Order: sequence, then C-alpha cells, then structure tokens
Amino acid sequence: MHWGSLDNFLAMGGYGFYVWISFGLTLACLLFELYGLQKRHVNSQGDI
Amino acid sequence: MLKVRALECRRGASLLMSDFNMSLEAGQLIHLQGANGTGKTSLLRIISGLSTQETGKVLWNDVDIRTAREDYSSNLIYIGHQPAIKDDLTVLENLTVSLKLNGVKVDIKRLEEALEVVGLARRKNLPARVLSQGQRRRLSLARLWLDQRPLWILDEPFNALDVQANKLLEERLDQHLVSSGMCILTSHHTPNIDKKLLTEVSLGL
Amino acid sequence: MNWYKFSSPKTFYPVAGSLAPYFLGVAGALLILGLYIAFFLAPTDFQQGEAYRIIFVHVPAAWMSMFVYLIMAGWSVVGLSLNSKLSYMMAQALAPTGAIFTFLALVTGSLWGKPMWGAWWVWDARLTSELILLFLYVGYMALHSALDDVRRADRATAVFALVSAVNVPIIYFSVKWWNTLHQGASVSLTQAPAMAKIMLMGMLIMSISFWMYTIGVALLRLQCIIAEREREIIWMNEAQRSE
Amino acid sequence: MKIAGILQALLWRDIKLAMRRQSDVVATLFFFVVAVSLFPLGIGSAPSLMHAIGPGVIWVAALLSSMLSLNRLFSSDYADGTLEQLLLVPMPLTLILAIKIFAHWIVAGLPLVILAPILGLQFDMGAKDIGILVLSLILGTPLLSLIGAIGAALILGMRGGGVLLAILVLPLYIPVLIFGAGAVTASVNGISPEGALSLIAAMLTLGVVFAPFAAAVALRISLE
Repeated sequence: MHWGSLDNFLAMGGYGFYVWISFGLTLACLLFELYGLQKRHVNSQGDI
Repeated sequence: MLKVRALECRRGASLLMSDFNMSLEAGQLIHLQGANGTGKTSLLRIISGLSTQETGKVLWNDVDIRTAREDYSSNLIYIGHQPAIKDDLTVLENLTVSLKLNGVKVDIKRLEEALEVVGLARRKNLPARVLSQGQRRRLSLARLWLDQRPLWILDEPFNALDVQANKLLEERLDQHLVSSGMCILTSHHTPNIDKKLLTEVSLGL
Repeated sequence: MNWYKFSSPKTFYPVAGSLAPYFLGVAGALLILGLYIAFFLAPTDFQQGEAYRIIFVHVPAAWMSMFVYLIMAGWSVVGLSLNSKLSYMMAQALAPTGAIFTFLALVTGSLWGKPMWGAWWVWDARLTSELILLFLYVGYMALHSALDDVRRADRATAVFALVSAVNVPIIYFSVKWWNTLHQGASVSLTQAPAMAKIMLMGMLIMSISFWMYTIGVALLRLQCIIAEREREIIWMNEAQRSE
Repeated sequence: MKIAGILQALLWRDIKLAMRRQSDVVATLFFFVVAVSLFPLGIGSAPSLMHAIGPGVIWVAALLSSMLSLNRLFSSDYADGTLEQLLLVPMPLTLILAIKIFAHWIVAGLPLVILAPILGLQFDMGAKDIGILVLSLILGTPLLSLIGAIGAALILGMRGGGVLLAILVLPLYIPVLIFGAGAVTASVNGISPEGALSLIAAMLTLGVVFAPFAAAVALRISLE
C-alpha cells in the first residue's frame, strides 16, 4: 500500500482529475447501459 | 411444370399465407384472386424467384428454382407492376435492350411488327417518357410477342389497357396456352379465354 | 442433449435469462479484483506517473471494441449462411455494447493524452482507428434502425458487418502507414510503461471482466429483442383476426 | 457469344442513359471543382500550404463527388422496375453488377480523373506529381465505385438514404483516401510513391473480386 493517505490516493500524483474521470466514466457507462436494459426489459414484457 | 409446395410467406410480421400449394401444367392459366393485401404480388415475386419464402418450395420441372436460378430465369417472362421502361430511351431502344438483356437475337423487322401489333409503331422513335400509362403497359407487354418462353408471370397485365388492347392480350394468351405455354397472372377481371384452360385460385387466409 | 433446439429464439429466451446473472456476477467480481490490482498492487510508472493507470480501462476497452466487432461479423456469417434468426439477433444485441467500449476507449485515450501530449486529441494511430471503428458501429446501428422490415434489416446489417469487418485490419494498417508518413505522436499509451507482470495481470483481469459483462449484457439485450419481435407478431395477428 | 452480348447491351444501356442525362454528370464534375476551390479560400494560399494540402484536398473532393453519384447507380432502375428485370436476366447477378459498376465508373469516376490535372495545376503541382495524381485516381476511383455499390445496394429504396449511405460508405473509403493522397504527398515530398500505389492496386484487385459479389448479395436482400 504505497498511497499513505486518502488524499494522496485521490490526488493520483497530480493526475487525479484524468484518472478518476476515466474510471468513473467507464463505470457510469456500464451501469447506465445495465439500467437502460433493465427498463427496456420491463417494457418488452408489459402489456402483451 | 411449375409446382408450389407448402409455401409460407410473410410480409414483415404479418402472415400472408401458410401451407399454400399449387401446380401449373403446360397449356394452363392460373388466375390469382384475392383482396388487397392478401399477397398476390408477393406470391408472384416468390414464384419468379425475386423474393424468398419463409418455408416451402417452388419447383420447376421438379428442381428447386433456387438451385437452378439461371436455367429457370431463361424459361420465364415476368412483367411486374412497374413497366420496366427507361424514360430516356426511345420506344424501340427500350424493346431492343430488354430483349438483348435476355439473350434474344434482335431482328429489327420482327421488332417493328410487334410494335405494330401493340399499336406503337408510329411512336417507335419517341422517347418513352412521352407515352401514356396505357402505352407504357403495351410496350412492356410487346415482349410477349417476341420472346418465346414457356412460363409467363404477369402482375395485373390488364391494368391501364383499353378494351381493344385487352382483347389483343387475351388473344395472345390463348395462343400461348394452345402452344402449351403456361401463365400465372393477377387481375381484377377474369380473362376472357377458353374456360377449360383457366384455373381460378383464391388467396386470403 | 439437443443443442439445435436452442437455436430457436423462443427456447433460447429462458436460457439467456438464467445465464445472464452469472456472467454479470463474475464480471462484477473480476472488476473489483481488477480495480484492486490497478490501484493498489500496480506500481507507479517512473515516466508517466500515476496517469498511466488509465491504461487499465483504456486497453481492455479498446480490445473489447475490436473483438466485439469481429464477433458481430462472425454471427453475421452464421446468420447469412444458415439463415438463423437467433444469430442475427445476437449480432444486433452486441452492437451497442461494442459501441460503448469504443466510445470509452476514445474518451479514456484522450483523457490520458491531455496530460501526456498536452492536447485532448492527437492523431495517434490507435485513437484514429478507434474513431473509425466508432463510425462503423454507428453505421451498423443506423442501418438497422432505418430499415423497418426486420428481416431485411437483419440481413442487410449482416452484409455490412461482414464487409466492414474485412476492412478493419486494412483500415488499421492504412492508419499506421499514414501515421508514419506524417510523423504523428511519438509516445503512445501502450508502449510507454515498461510492462510489469502485475500490470499485464491487471489488464487481463479487467479484460475478462469486460468480456463477461459483454456476454451478460448481450444476453439481456437478446431477451429484449426476442420479446419485442414476438410482441409485434402477436399484434399483427390480432389486427388480422379483427379485420 | 451470348453472355458477352448481354453484358455489352447492359454497358451500352447504362452509358447511353447517362449521356441522355448529361446534367447529372456535369453537376458531379462541377461539385468536384467547386469543392476543391473552396479549400484555398478557407485556408489561405501560401505556396508551401498549397503543396501540403493539395493532394489531400483533391482526393477528398474526388471521394465526395464519387459518393454523390452513387445514388444514381441503382435508384432509377429500382424506381421504374428495370432492376427487377435485371435480377431475372439468366446470368449471375455478380457479373451484371460488375458491368453496372464499371459503367458507373466510366460516367462518374473517369471524368474526375480527366479533370484532376487542371486542379493539380491550381495547387502548383509539378508534371511528375500530376502524373502520380492521375495514376492514383485511376487506381482509386474504381475502388470507390466498387465499395460504394455495396452501400448503394444496402440502402436501396430507403427514405433519406443519402445521409445513411455517407455514414456507411465513407469510413470504408478511408484506406483508399490514405493511400491515394499518400502516394501524391510522397511524390510531392520527393519520396517514391510506389509502395502506396501498389497497395491501392492490391486493394483494387481484392475489390474487383469481392465487391460485385457482396453488392449482389446486398441487392437481393434489399429487393425482397
């Protein structure tokens, strides 16, 4: 564990902004896709 | 001989026909009947090999038309809804090209005779765009007088024709059948030919 | 066991539904493991600092974007040669996920590029190829949605997927050639860090996680597609009966 | 020879039809010239700049004007029903489409090749570079027609198909653009363009073999 403190971890050696947006956006896209599919699934089942 | 076996046909999600059977023998004419949207044109397109069916088979002399496409095409004249006429070519050029594309030797004298028969001889050098609907139909039908093939598939051939042209086409159909040709067509009225040669087939579930 | 039976959409529907959660579960577990490696086990790169950690999403996303397109083309071949509806649906179900990975590869690439190259976008060979791949995905999906007749849409997009997949290597090669001709960016995201074993490990685990995610999501989307098409047929039949 | 007669009739028909509608051909050519002339107006006309952008600009414009004419390849035959008749010609559709694509190149691609030297002069290209430009276009524009035919077959009969055609076809044009413009750029910079030219020739060979077949498959799907 070479980060020492949470602040250091979040700062990512000064590249925090780029790193966290990359990972955050990836997760957000995948979760959003799952959420959208869930909704589409419910729609495709309903009112037959 | 043409056979249609256990045909199922869909347009989009809707079922047009299922387990449809039919056979057509030399010297026989089938008149397809049915209301709008029952799949008359779809059936003709499948039989001519332009569309594919969901299931079932179309056999020409007991061979699936999908496996012997070119052989089948050379036995067939299909005339669809649209007259297949290029506006920018003259009447004579249109007829010449359509024959040449089907590998028919073009004899200019016979061509002019055929145009005479369908009443377009005087317009032979005019661009096709000046023709009326009825004249266009006559021009596309002119092939029937020039190209000897056993099977005719005609989609509404009587459309836009006047009384005289109607009679002309019926006479040609009679001749074709007597010389043991086959024909399948759609039409709003029953063609006035020898009843022994005519079979009515109704579509619609 | 009769596998052929599963090639019918109706029988495959419940199978897809019961398999999907497992794939998604494995994807989630591997994702956590991968992220742990990415942030806590992988050392800092002496040249790029911590920014190189973007590689752990960028490279797997870029790999996935290419793989998914090839697999779509594969399903298209199966569909065209066997005329099986399920294969077409499979290709259709994969497309949006592939497009998302392409988009992510582009965005993370440019997020890495800003601190490293000093610009959000550099015409680097990999990024340019990804951009063209995104165009192909968009074209595929646009073609499918523009065609109303599902049968035609399935088969037309299959032809496009096949033709464009053959083009993907040519595009990649031509872009690389172009890059050397015009002396493009010299540092690229993947060549910079001296690949430690643990980094490769992390990237591999993230990739497998994305793989599992893709399969799970594609199965779910497949279910939606099957259900939607089924419903349309039921509607049409009702309309016909009431006439 | 029956097959040759049929193919000859088709080629004659397509070229004759294009000649009777010369305005279409002329409009495409004019677009080519206008599009190329826009770039110096937008970017500036310093000689060094002209040398740098010339090959790319001419190639991009050739690509776009070739794409604009793609719609004509099948749509008018489709509208009047002659395309159906072509499908029923007793001959492999692949061969028929190969001829149609060739005819399209003669009326839409060849004029671009002929006009290109004049545009090359506008960008201050030397005789050798213009030669390479013409050569690259001779090898490249048939490829544009070949790839484009697949796209045109896929979008046949579709409302607003033009934009979709661009989305489908332009990404596939990229390698042709890269090697085509690359060959000329190399020549302008005094490097041998041979590599790029032979790559286009290789792609053209592949295209001639496979594209008519793919277009035939696509056309049958679209006409169902």
